Amino acid sequence: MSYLPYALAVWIFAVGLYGVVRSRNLVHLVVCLSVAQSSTYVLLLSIGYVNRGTAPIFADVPKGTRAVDPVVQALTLTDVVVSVTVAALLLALAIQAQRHADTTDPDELSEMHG
Amino acid sequence: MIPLQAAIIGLVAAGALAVVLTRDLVRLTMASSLYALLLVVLFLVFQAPDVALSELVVGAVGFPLVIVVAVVLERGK
Amino acid sequence: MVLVPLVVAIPLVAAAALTAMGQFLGRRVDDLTGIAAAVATTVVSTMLLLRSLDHDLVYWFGGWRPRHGIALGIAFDVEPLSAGIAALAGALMTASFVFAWRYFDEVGTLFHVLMLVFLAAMNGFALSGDLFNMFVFFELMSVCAFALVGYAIEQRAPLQGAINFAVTNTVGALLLLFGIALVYGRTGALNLAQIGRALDGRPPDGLLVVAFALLLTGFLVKAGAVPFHFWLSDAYAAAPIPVCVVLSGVMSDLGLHAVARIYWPSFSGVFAADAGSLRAILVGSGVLTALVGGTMAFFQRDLKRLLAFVTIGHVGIFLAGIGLLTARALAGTTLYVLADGFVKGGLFLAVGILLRRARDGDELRLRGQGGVAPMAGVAFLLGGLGLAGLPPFGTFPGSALIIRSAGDVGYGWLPPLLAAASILTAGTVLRAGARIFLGLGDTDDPSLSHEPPAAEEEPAHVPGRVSPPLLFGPALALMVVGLGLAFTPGLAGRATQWAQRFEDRPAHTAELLRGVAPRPAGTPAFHPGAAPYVYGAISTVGAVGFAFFGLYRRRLPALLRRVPGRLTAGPAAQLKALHSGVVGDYVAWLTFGAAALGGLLALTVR
Amino acid sequence: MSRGVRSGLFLVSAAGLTALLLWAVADLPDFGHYRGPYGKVLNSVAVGERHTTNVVAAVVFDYRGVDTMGEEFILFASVMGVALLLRNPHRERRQVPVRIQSDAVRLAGIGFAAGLLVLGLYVVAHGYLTPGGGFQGGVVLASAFVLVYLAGDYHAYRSMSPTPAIDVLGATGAGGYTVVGIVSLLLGSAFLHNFGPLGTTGKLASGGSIPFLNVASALEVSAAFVLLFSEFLDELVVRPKARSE
Repeated sequence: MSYLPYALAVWIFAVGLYGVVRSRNLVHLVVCLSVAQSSTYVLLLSIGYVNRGTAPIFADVPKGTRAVDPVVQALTLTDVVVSVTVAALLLALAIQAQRHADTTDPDELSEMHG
Repeated sequence: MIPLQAAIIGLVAAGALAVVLTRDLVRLTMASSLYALLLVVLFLVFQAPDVALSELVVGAVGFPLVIVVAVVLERGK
Repeated sequence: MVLVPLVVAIPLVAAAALTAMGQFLGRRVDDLTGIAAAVATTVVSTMLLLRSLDHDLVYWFGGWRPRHGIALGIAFDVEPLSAGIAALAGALMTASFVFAWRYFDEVGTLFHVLMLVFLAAMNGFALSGDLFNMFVFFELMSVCAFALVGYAIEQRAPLQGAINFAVTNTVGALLLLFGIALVYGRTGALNLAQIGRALDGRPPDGLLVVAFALLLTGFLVKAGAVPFHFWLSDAYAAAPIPVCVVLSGVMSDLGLHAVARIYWPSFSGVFAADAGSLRAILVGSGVLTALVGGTMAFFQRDLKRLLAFVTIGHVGIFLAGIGLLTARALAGTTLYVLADGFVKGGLFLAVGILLRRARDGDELRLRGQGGVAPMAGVAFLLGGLGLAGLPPFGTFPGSALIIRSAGDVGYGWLPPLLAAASILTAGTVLRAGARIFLGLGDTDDPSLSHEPPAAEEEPAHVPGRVSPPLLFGPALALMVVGLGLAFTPGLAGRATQWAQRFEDRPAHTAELLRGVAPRPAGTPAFHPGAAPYVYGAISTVGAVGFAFFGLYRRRLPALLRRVPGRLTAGPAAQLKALHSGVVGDYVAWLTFGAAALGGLLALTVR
Repeated sequence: MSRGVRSGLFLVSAAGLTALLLWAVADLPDFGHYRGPYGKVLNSVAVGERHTTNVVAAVVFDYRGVDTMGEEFILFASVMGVALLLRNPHRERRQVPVRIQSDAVRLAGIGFAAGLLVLGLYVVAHGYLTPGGGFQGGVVLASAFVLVYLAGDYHAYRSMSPTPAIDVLGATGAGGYTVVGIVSLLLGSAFLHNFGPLGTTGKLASGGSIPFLNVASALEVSAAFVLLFSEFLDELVVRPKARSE
């Protein structure tokens, strides 16, 4: 049972990547990519979790209370921002693909090859 | 591991699959915002309120953003 | 010491100031700010290089020095090899800004702002001593580069290039972060030296093997090693020339440098017993990358795509060099990277000159048209010879160190293969130069890949011609620096000394976590001996020969032409077909590469 | 590659990669039994050293403040990148119809926007005491602007968020973060070294220079999201659909 959260991270990663590879629409691809990225949030936060620990916020708790790891949370915060920015850039590209290449299917965007 | 954690883990796992398998853009936006909400709950259960709040605001903002783009693209067809 | 944060802070503040005030100031302020900030950053990086000759400059941001060996904050770890690469980034950025004078008026300050942030990201990535901080700068590089590649958004090629670049590199970053999380879960540390100390004393297990494979995958995606390289040729072929200079000249190499940056302080202890198999894997994929890149370059007629594959070919050479896992080879690779970065930058600028003067970037259509810009022809010739490693210029000291190091570890078969790879890349560049500037060769060659669309590189509204010094100066300056770098006295020996310091894990850990200065080391003298000269001569002569083969292949006697032609046609067509331009394929290959790398490591590491 | 071949290659590789990942995570400490030193040390020292009750905020803005500077610029660069990619060189504009909403909708929208504004400011201000901070609050602030668009009309939204002014705000935020770091340098300490009085733990005016960084990132984040929205809404409202090539 103690393995379950880690397995969840691997599952999300695999599922998201499957979506990216099979996608026929850039918007769908971007959403799948952010799903895959959410696997790292889950992994980081499960690593830092401590049984019966509180959040690392010591506003109203007695000193010395057991708390979960604050570092993984800081890392995850950065990761969330990264995910949003990449999604925004890719959506901008998707809009331009529709406008200038008349398609949002990534399989049809191959101008250069070989 | 407590039952609450196991339950939300199961829901997130199912949510991820549902998002990836959804092809219709309008449903995709719904599925992905539902998935974001599930993640928010998971993060709260994992004692990460800062991250949960982040995911919440991003989900609330990302949702309309995706809709806007999806509408633009659909209209272009 | 106070200089260390400036390599990141100067370009960032300049970018922010340009965004805030650029719209209220006169024209040309963006160009001038860009050049000034890039020059200042280059000067600072060079000063850091000179100040770190004897010991690392360890800079703890926020003043958070480690307590009881536990790093609380983030450190930049400046040593000469990394500072040298940072200086290369600054110098290439300066050349790009000069070349791009009035080039991007259409987009206001956006181009300059993104380039400056990109420069800060490369510097931070090169110098950071913290695993997650490297990830942050990795992503910062990515975000800037995605947008810059897509600059000419109204054409299909930049769309494809930017999308493929963004998706594959994001998946790579994802694997990288997965690996970082695994390492953090094991060690509870993000500082590279502290990770190394925490891993000491226990044999590697599944977690470490997979984590290391994931970190490698992430960095090799950025570098463009086979089979993670597919995005690179699409992106570099579509990016504007000033962006290509930086991407090809330094960003790819930063990915490889990062492999050395994490291996030596963090993993060289725990994998010490497995160094042999790790070496075989890294050198093997390096050789594969070098040959694939060189072969694909040969089949291109679009000059930018040709140079993109040249970049991949040289990434392979560097991966093999770093993969030898010796101080000598690391020193050699870094020197090679520096000289090669200048030379490739100069070559891209030469193509840019052609795009501006002849308004075309296609080798066959440009046949004999080089008269509009003879100086670009000079750059092509020098660049081709530089890539070939003509002794004693440019890349020669670096390749000499790699060749000798290969012999030291019993990889005597490596130098001929690396020479073959540089014959392919340098010969192809010389072929293109001879066809364009001397009008040699056939007017058509059906085996080359499809015809690129007519160039729209130059914004139509740029009034008149740019003054020649601005146009030719950057290309020639880069060539001269790249080729002349080799004449720094005692460079090979000094670099070997720095690399030894880089690889001395116990001393490095003590220096980082406890502030113990390393013992001063003598500079080993390096005498290349005869072998490197022989290889240098072979690859130069071979490159010239290969260039003529490329030009006049179809006039060879039928016997010489038909049989090899038939034998190679099938595999060549298949190799070309793999570069399909479809992002789904690329991600599938990326997955394959990650699994293969992890599987190979799992099978060979005990 | 055909899609079939691609799927085959991917499925085989992904099966291998998944197996490797499952093998790797099995060697992690059992869930809930993490003992890593970094977070533990910070949990025990951060409140005393930084007078902030939210240790995550102390990590984000102080111990690992450089990461956050990078993060601010990731956001900054992506906004610039989106502006570059969605730029409109041919100045295609079409008349934007003035959308007439009922007064009740408008009133409700403006009421909500005001509420969001207050909420956003609160989340920003208390970030180093309770969950929240510059990023989360910044996004909430930006969404208050978007609500004006949803409830009112495009012109009102654009007049409230003129791009040049928002550009200046965003650049001030991102640049300001770096400038705080440089101020530390000028004071003779390390880049981003916390300066200023630490104040009383649990009070708003605590944490030394953390509040400055917090406000700087709130500025940058809210400006970034307003700009992102403007860029994408421009696509929706102002631009015609496909250009005739």
